[in-house]
Amino acid sequence: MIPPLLLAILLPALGALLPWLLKPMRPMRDLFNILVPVGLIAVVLSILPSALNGETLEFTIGDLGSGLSFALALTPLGMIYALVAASLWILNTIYSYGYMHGLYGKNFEGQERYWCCFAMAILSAMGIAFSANMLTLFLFYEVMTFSTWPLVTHTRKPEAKRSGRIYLGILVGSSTLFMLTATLLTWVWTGTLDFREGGILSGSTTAGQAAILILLFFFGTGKTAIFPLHQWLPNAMVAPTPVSALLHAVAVVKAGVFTVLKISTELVGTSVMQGSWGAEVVAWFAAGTILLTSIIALTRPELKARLAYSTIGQLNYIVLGAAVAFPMAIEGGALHIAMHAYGKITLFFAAGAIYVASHKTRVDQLDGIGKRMPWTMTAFMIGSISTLGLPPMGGTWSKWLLCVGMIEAHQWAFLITLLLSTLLGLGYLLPIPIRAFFAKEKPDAGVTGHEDHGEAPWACRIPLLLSSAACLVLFFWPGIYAQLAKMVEGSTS
Amino acid sequence: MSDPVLLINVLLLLLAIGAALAAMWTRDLLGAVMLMGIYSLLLAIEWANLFAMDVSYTEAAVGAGASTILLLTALTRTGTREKAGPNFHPTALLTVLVTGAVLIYGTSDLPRFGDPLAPATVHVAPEYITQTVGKVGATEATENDFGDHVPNAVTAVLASYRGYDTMFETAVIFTAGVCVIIILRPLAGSARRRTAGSKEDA
Amino acid sequence: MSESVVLRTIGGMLFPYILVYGLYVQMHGEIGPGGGFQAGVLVAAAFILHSLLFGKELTDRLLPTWLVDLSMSLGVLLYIGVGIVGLVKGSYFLDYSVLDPTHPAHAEALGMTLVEAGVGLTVASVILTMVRKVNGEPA
Amino acid sequence: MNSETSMLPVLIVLIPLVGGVLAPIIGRGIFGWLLALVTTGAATFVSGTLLLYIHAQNTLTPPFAISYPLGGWPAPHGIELKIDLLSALLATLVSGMGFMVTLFSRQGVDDEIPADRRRFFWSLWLLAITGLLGILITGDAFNVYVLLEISSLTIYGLIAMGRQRNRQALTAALNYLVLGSVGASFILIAIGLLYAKTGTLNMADIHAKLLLAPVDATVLTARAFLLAGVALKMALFPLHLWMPAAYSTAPSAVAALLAATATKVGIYMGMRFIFSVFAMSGGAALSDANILIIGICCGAAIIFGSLSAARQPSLSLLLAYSSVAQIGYIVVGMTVGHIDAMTGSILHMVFHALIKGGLFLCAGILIYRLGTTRLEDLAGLGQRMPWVSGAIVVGGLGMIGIPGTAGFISKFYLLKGLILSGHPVLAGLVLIGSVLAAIYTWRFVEVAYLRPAGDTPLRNGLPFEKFLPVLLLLGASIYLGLQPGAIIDVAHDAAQQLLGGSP
Amino acid sequence: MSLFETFNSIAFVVIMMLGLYTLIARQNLVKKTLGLGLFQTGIFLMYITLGVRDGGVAPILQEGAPLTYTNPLPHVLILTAIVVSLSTMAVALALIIGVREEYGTIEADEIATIDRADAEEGA
Repeated sequence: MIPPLLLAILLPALGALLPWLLKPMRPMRDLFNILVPVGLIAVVLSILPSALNGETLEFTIGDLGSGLSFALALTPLGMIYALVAASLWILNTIYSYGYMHGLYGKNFEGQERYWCCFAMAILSAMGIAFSANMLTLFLFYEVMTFSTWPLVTHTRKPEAKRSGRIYLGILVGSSTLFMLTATLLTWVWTGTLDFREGGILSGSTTAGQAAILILLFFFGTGKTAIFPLHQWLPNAMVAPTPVSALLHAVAVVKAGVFTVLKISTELVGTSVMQGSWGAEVVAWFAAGTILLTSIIALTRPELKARLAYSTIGQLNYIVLGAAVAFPMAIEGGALHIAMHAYGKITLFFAAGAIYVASHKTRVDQLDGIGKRMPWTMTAFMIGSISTLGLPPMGGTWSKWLLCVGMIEAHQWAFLITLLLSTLLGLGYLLPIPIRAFFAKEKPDAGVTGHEDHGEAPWACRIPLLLSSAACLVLFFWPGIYAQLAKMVEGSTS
Repeated sequence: MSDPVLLINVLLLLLAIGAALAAMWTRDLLGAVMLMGIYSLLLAIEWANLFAMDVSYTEAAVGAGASTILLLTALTRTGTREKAGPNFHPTALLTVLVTGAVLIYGTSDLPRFGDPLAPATVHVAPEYITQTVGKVGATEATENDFGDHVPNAVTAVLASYRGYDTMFETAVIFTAGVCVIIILRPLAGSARRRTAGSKEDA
Repeated sequence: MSESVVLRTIGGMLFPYILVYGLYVQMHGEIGPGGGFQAGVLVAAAFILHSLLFGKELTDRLLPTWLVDLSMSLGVLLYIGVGIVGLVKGSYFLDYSVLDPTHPAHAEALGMTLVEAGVGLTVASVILTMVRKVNGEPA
Repeated sequence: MNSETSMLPVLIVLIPLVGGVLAPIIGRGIFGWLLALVTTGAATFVSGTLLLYIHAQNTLTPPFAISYPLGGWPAPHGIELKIDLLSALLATLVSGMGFMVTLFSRQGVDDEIPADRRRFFWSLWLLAITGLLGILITGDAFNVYVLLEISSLTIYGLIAMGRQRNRQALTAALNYLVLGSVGASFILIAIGLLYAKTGTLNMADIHAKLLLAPVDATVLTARAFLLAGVALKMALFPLHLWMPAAYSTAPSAVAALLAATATKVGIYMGMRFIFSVFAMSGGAALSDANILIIGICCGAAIIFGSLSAARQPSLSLLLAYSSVAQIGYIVVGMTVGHIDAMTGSILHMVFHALIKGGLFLCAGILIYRLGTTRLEDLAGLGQRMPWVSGAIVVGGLGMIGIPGTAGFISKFYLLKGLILSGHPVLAGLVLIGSVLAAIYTWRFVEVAYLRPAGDTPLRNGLPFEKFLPVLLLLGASIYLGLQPGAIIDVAHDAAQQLLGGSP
Repeated sequence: MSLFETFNSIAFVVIMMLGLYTLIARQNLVKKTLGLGLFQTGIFLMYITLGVRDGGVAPILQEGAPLTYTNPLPHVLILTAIVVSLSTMAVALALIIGVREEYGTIEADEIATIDRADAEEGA
């Protein structure tokens, strides 16, 4: 009997191999492309009860001697991330069929690479979610970086190449120069790298050392796209939309914010975080990033770019929560991982669906498109409301908790930042669906050749309907996620 | 150390250095090779003067003999003139000066020439000369390892005490042979080629 | 191939003596200066002289290339072989004293003679080969 | 030591030596390859056995080292073989790599070496391995010099065989010969000076005598000359000039063998002499001034090597320059003389040998199938040779040192040691080096995966026994990246022995 | 007297440096080889000098007479070193001949220019 934690990593590994092994028999392969994610969800759900009971399953992959090891362990926070990743993987897979087949045909070029890297990304997401120590986390963090590069550069156009360079440059550079250094210093100063409730720094490092570590860790996690490391994310928009969805909702960016939450709660420890000037600096950077990107988003005509900048802002809500590190803020951040994921993936699915159906990419082209694509635009509406954190969508709760956390910490400036960014969000997101439904369609706006288009293919529509439904459901029954987030908070205080 | 030995020593070395200087100076490779041969002969005498008989033999056989023959043969295929060029080479001079200075500094603490108490003379060498090393785990000390069959201490050290070195020395020369075989292509009608070579060099 | 009759006659007379002297240096190694290496060079020199005077063809018939190549290896093998005897006799590698358990000291001398012979064989054949190859003769 | 294992030490060198001498006689046709395969395999087995034995003994009664008096003459009068953990580990590595590359290179040799030379080629091949192994296990300073010359001469010859493909091989070999001989002569001078001060050639004995005598001009000069000579041999910046040309023009099999073993042995000599011969009482082997100088050289090697690797026109040259940088890592770790740094640099020696060996084998496959390794001819290699280019990427990740590959483990220990011994700057250089490594690796990746496939015709298929060693080596680098416990253990003990100062 | 006694040290340094200088300064490959050889003979002189002992005679033992002998060990080492230098020179000459065949010259600088030209045309 394979331990479930290991299984959660082996299944995606299988999913990464099968595309190559089943190359000759595509029907079989497509079947497994669906079956493997389903299996993964089953596995993750099977661990869910023990997570809710606060049990910690553990499994050691490899022992490095002198107290170091590659090991897996189950924690509530990890459970949130794993659940999000697993549940959205299946949606994203279905969507990929609709999108890629819709655009590049049934037998699109480099599909083995596409599916393989996709699975690898999920594999590393699982690894990050269940990593028992900083070393393991770093391992899967890097695996994720390298395994998503081929997705970003999938089109192999010059601009894809350029974005690929920026992507690798920022992510590898920051992680190697800062995160690795911080990991080493932690090991040298504390003698361990294992995640522990309440952190491992308290007592064994001076305030100065702690501050340095916090700075190195937070700015070493380039995947949170905190300013000035945010450039890779808008650039990565050259990738096909399912990949953007994967990057911005499911795996990559969530890996970043998950990492900082993990570090703040179980490596540095909230008690140390709250007192440290390092955390203060990070928080201010995060707040700055939120405002900056919200403003940039307003000015961006391309839909995907706008979504990308909104993502950066949303991510830094979580970074802010992790940096402030008051119980409510942490809980809100943890919850926001899930809530933002469902909201944002809906938006990307919608954007992709619009592109497949009408080849429209700019916001100003979308006037009145709601009549042609009612399903898609409804979903878009739901997604944007949830992303903004307004009732009656799931995003409300996480946003609310974050605000409470700021109040708890008496960080009025940050509270105002959150509210202000919400207002800006109203400005750059909501108009799109509203104009789509109520504005009149411009005759010349459309892309020639796709004037009278209908809805996107079902393979595109079903996932985005499901995800938008999730946003709605999560408002009324935040259930499991809320419970897990609560446990995360409980473990901190 | 007796004066005549020292005097001869100095004279020989001066002559040798002169020969070497000339050999390095000239641009005529044939001449250079010849001068190196003379230099080797002088060294051979110097070795004999310093009581290194085997080295003297070898120097005569190799330095003056084998390597000269090799060089001359090689010159017939490479040409015997060296291209004219500047004799002064700053980087070379710098390197040489630095290295030389370090070496001189290093030799400043060497034991005196012929010092009977020098470590090299008192530590390992005596047992080589009396040939009373004795095998590993030998119960009683032998009065002579070779039963006086091997009066030449050099051969004793060469072939027995440090026989492992000599085995690899043989392997080295073997290696060199194989290298020469593997590198050099046989060329058709070498005689004709040789004359042609010397013609274009003249 | 030298044209001068005088040279060839004198050289022809000299040739065996050089060989014998080489052999002497080889054998005499234990007692006086000399040994395998010097002897090898002398022998090689003798054959080089021979080929200079009477032409390569004759020398090649005397010492075909395959033979020289073979003796190159054989010399080293002889050396190693003597060493291995010590190994198989349960002693250390290159321990000659086991060659003759009754008189270990004598055996030492015998072993040294043998390895010197190996050195001489290799050196002679290698130097001959070198000169031949550098001279551009086929392998 | 019990009687079964008693003859093993000398067998390590004896087997390949006999093979090398026999090769010209019996090595015609396929037999040369078989002979090389058998001998290297046997040598690997022997040294592996010794490694296990010594490790076991060392855990019982540290520090443990085998001493084997050749000819039955006790040291210091006779020459002794002295095998400790480091020697055994590297001997296993060298012979094992020799076996792998031999397994790889049958068609390669048929491809690149004219038929009438092959038996001599195999002879040189085995003699080179003999020399390298001999250096690793001997306990006698002068013996090191002789064996060094054997390995060097053979390597010159082997490199020169590249003239079939590229006449530059001859000049490369000649440059290496001149520089290498100067380096060896420097070592010879150093040994002479040491002999003058101590009257002995046995390393342990020299060390004992040096501890008694005061450190004077002669000893310092000896150390300077020794370091210079060794630096030439291990191609440490700025004395690396011979290396890239030699690696890129030599026959592919030879390049792989050199990259995997030769420089490592050079580094071993450095370690051995610094820590087992020159180490002052109290372990302080190098003065801060030395560390500063060597540290600067290593830093320059890392930065310069990686940067120029990113600018090379061909994969072979890229790999060669990356070796320059990697040697910087290893030497930096050894220099500071901290246990973790030493562990890291020993690990890096082993891992880099595996990874770089595998990569050069891939380059060999490219030469065998495409006839070139120039990057623009490799466009779209991802489609044309998915397996080979995949292997190259894996190797590249190993050189960057991303976690999960062996390269990460060694770098991790290296960094820890550098930080703990108070050299954060050097640690920073190592980190920057990894980023630069990512740059030059990605140059290949972009060429292979983002460019449309080129039209250079493939000359041959991909023979299994050519790809098998690549799989094994790079597979090992991944496996050791995830399960490094055992080898870390060995390397740590070896480092302890070395810093303890037992030759 | 003291000059006489330190003379050898100076002599071998001079010889080595003479060889080293030629090795670096001269472009002709054969000349470089000669320089290398000279450099090595300087080392030989150093070793032999180490073996010398006041009143010592050649280490060929004679019955009875209690003589002092010079140290045989350096002689042995130098015998080996001479062999090595001969081997090195032979290999070097072989390489030089090969270079001459391929490049038509044995001057290092000319060869370097030819190689650079090759690199430019991408051979």
